[in-house]
Amino acid sequence: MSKMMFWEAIQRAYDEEMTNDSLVFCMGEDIGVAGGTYKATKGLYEKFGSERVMDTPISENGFTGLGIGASFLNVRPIIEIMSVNFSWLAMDQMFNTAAKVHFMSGGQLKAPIVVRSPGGTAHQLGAQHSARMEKVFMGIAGLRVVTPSNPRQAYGLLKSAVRCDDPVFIYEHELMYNMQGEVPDTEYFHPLIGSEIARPGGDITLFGYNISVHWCLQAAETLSKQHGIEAEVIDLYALSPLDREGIVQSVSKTHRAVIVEEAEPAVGVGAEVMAIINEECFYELDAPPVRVSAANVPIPYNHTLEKSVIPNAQDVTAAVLKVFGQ
Amino acid sequence: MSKMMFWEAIQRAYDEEMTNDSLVFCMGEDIGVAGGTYKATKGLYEKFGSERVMDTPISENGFTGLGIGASFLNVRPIIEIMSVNFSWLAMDQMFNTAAKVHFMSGGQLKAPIVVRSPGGTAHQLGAQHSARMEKVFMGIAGLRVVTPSNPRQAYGLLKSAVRCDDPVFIYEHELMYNMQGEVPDTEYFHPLIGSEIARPGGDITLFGYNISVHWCLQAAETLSKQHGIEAEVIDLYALSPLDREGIVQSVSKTHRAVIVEEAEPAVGVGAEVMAIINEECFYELDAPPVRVSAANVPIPYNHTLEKSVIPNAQDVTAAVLKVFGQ
Amino acid sequence: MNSDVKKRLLREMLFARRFEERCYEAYVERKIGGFLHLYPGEEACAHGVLEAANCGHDYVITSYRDHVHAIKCGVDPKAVMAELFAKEAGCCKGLGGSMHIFGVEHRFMGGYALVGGPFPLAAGIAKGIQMKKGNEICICFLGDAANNQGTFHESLNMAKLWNLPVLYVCENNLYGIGTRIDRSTAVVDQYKRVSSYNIPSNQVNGQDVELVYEAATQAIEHVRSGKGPYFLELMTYRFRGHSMSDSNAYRPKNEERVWGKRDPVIMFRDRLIETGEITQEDFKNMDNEILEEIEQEIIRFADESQEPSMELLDKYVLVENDPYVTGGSR
Amino acid sequence: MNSDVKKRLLREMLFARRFEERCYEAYVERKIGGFLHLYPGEEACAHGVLEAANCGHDYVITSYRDHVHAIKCGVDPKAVMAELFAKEAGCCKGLGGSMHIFGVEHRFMGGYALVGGPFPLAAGIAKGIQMKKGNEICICFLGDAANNQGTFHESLNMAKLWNLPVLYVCENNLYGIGTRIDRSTAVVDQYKRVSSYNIPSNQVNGQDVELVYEAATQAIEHVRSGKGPYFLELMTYRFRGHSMSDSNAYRPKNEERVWGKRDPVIMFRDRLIETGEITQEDFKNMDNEILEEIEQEIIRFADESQEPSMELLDKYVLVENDPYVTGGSR
Ligand SMILES: Cc1ncc(C[n+]2csc(CCOP(=O)(O)OP(=O)(O)O)c2C)c(N)n1
Ligand SMILES: Cc1ncc(C[n+]2csc(CCOP(=O)(O)OP(=O)(O)O)c2C)c(N)n1
Ligand SMILES: [Mg+2]
Ligand SMILES: [Mg+2]
Repeated sequence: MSKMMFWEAIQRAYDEEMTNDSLVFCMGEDIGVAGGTYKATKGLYEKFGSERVMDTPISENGFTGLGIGASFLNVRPIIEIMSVNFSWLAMDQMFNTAAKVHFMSGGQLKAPIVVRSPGGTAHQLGAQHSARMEKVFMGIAGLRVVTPSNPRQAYGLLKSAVRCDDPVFIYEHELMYNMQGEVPDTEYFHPLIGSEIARPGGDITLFGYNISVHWCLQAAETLSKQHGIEAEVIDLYALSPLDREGIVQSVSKTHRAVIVEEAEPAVGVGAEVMAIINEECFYELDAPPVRVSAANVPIPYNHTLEKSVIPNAQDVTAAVLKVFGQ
Repeated sequence: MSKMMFWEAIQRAYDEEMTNDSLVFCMGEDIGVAGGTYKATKGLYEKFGSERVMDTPISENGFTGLGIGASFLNVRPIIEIMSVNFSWLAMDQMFNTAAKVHFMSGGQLKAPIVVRSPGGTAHQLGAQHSARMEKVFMGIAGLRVVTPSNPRQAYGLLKSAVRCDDPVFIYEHELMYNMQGEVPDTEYFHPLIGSEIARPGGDITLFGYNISVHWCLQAAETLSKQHGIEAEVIDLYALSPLDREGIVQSVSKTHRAVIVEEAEPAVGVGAEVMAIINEECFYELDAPPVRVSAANVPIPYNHTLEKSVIPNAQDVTAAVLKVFGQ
Repeated sequence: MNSDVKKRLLREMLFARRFEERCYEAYVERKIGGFLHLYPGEEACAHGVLEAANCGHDYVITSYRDHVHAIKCGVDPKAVMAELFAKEAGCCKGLGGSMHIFGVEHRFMGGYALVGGPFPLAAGIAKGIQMKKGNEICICFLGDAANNQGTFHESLNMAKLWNLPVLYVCENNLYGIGTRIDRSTAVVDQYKRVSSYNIPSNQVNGQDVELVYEAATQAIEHVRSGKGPYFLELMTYRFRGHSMSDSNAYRPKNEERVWGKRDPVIMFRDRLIETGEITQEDFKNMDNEILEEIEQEIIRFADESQEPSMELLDKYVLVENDPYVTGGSR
Repeated sequence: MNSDVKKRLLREMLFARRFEERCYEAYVERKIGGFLHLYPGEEACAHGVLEAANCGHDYVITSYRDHVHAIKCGVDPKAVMAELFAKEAGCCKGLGGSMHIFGVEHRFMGGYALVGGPFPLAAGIAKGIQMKKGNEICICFLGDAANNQGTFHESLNMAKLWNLPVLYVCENNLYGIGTRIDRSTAVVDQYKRVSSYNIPSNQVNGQDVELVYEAATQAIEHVRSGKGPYFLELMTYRFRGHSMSDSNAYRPKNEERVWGKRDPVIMFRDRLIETGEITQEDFKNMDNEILEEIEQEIIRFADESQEPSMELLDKYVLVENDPYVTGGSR
């Protein structure tokens, strides 16, 4: 194990996969000569050249579709969409082609693309650069969606995604690229399904993914130290398909659940986890599950307002205390 | 009251609104000279001319954006996206511009567009023409989403949508354009929020919208006649925002809920209604709420397979009986 | 083109015509469902271009109007018809349908229903060829109206920028459903539009299979020799409505009459009769053979094939048993 | 252009330069957050074009690099700076930020952060003008790299097809963030690309405000007279990084040096000194006045303004109290 930053972990996965297989290539806006907005592709252009590290025109639907077409030949593109806000432009190719071609060709074609994209609310980027769109990717059959909460996952999920024959969307968080964490020294492939217990506990389950795992962990500390409540934190790194079993297992133990998401509440991860709990272990519940979500507004530029609409650890703590009637 | 078909009701709303205000115009592929794929714009080209009834190039993001720009001048476009499957191409303008411009301009600009689009699974149209995307439109702040289940709503919702200052997305069902129904003879504006009790009942609530309302009504008949169960059917014609109050009121009375949706289950209407019930009236429940959804697959071409993946009235009946332990 | 090739081509085109006409009937009989887009009138386009290509080696991709392209690429017409009949013996096991014919073993990469969708896919296939250092090319057939989709612009720019081996063939039949080209498109000569990407182009009569073949031969030579993308515009006309639900009411009868006289099958037949390469009788026999084959072999096969099993549904949503899904190694 | 106008223009351009430089400092001081895209080096573009337009009457729309355009349209620089400082007195009440400056009362229709987003919006504004039978035009400023977005293609086609009164101005600064134009674009002369839409176009030196003014005058005359859209390409260069987080490392120093000598403010100053319209001293005084105004009025105003109230959050998600939401009548 050695410590590295989130972006370094991603860069390592690129480097290893591109070294391992000469048919892996990557593309995106400014990923090559400029090294990538968040440095995730740093040094690759120099090492692998312009044919395999492609700076693309600003043509999101076009280059995503191009990557999908290449993947039909079992060439493996890792497509970066510079910000998830721009992915709206590429949805047509992602959903109309990548998510459906294997099925509609009767199994003849596969579209083993990886699309990586940073999203979430960062530092005052305003309404058009602060989308949290995980839910949009999760609702349509045919696409895997994963989202790393630490460098180890960022590394291992990307590696598995590249080798997996399904189209995989990896949702990263703009605020996390400089986060440090342990990554195995030897090659590691993270599963694309399942969930992880980020912190064990018996009193209540906190479900998070990506950045909200950290809010949950922080809240769990506070709850333990100040309130004697031991929260279990479940890291839902796989958003589609969600880990029904893992969800049920934890809730069957703790009998209480809070789901924490960075997005507006409607038709989101919170709702889906609640639905799964209702379907699978309703009678295990000692209290109604609760979701902690963003306010239902576009993201304001002003810093104070921006912070106020996005949940944080305090909101999670408060929600838990409320569940316990405190 | 007189009977008319669904498409006629829409056409009447167009006609009245375009007659009432010379700044209302409509655009879309083949809506003019050809009269519209589902006849919803029949005769308008002849009556209002090519400046106000515009056949567009196949440029979904472009013409949606064009409509939004026009709406900045308080000109009122009714944009038809020929099939909701193609709306993926226009999501950028709908969500990055229309849903955010009022907010990010500090209230200076409004984007009073109406976008109408037929969706759902029809007759063997295959994987790329059978999307059910209501959930995609419901999750992002700044856009109203409504969906008519009968000609009266189709007429009244379109009229209100045209006059409302918000961007409104109207989701219609491809199978319903020839459905007959009563429409008031006098001008009628349907609310863009709320829900309707399509059938009163005290034993269980069935939530539907658009086509699934009809499956619910059919199931309710069977349940009443064959099982002595009186189901209340709630028509959620407003999908965003959803009618929390209406949902709670009915469930507080019936203590049981089944939500019926045509889409894959993940992060859908079913999940959201269940979340609302959990949040608002969990302790009123006598049984866990249940969702009846499509199978999590792209839509197959084969008729038998196609039908098997989409819910129907029998599935609803079966789900209800299961709730009652039968 | 030698005489044998010409005769084979004529037969293929006639077969395509009869195949499509039979689809029409089968649709009326409700054996075929969904949207059905037929090719009569445009046969010289697919046949002229693909005759010049190396079918089975070169990659081909197109829109929903795809039966004839698939067959010319080598997909068994029985498997195409069975697909239209939604049977398990269909080339996509009954999951695809008319708009989604695939024949990947013949490098027919499919029919797609989103207008403009194949533009970037074709560029991507060409990128794949480039990375594998193959000498294949990718040929993308699409309609005139598709060129107004943003993907056209984005893809052609990238194809040129990266020197990709892709041939774009525009089947310009003057209409996108019911909208005539000049009502949707500022510049109606499509071959002129690609000057924006510095892509060489040509426009030819798409009703004359020999002219198409010649132009395509040049175009393919250009692309295969590593000179990058090429754009070929073929002027053509569809003899039927856009799809089965289309009445064609928007087209002037006179226009239909004029183009009706430019029937690619009849024109080619008459030419071969004129040069003495075939007789009227040969043609008649050929036609009868074809009709017989379609009825006795193809339709029968499709009719008798089984419905796909329900198990198929879960098989192809995601790939089955991929080891990396669980983080394991292969 | 008479001498007074020239002097005013010089002052405006110098003001724009100083305003942007002060933004840079304020960003470093963490008074401004988010993404900040500055305009130094490109001042002659916005000023030349908008001087030729009828600001406050004509509609203007642009990208995230929008402060200077807004100010030239008539938006109070104090309200712009307050917006950047995220204050309630900001033109968007602190909700928008640098990339989203709006001044609708001056018909400045906003800055947008999605590259290519304004192309169709501008065509739509022009459509609105056309429906209202106004004699305004819409002017859309966008960068060179934006032209590779599908919306460019779709919008220009529609603009021509429907003869919309829109002027597209391409500020070609040779880069899209760190990617040089020839690495993203097959045809680097942007004015040539619009031949695909049969739209008239011109390319001029974007560093010379008088040349820009002349070309824009012709272009605007064309559009306003009902002849449809026009495309004007201005060759320019940004003196700073793409945004504050950009090091500019990808640009050859020599290129920066050459373009640095084509400073639009300095060039214009020198010309006016040469013709005797101003003296070096006049310029110095002008500059001092500007610096003083920025510091004492604009920055102070922004600094002293209040934070927006929390109530704003719910106010503009949807329109408040729209009667049709409840089906009522107005
Ligand atoms: C993205 C998208 N928009 C619209 C449609 C509906 N549609 C299907 S075919 C068609 C016309 C296409 O015309 P053209 O490209 O000329 O091809 P043709 O059918 O004439 O061969 C349209 C508008 C679609 N399938 N996909
Ligand atoms: C749809 C979309 N894709 C990508 C980006 C990221 N991005 C912001 S500015 C920019 C470069 C734009 O260059 P250009 O159009 O030449 O304008 P300039 O900044 O040079 O004025 C890119 C890629 C974006 N904001 N939106
Ligand atoms: Mg056509
Ligand atoms: Mg630029």
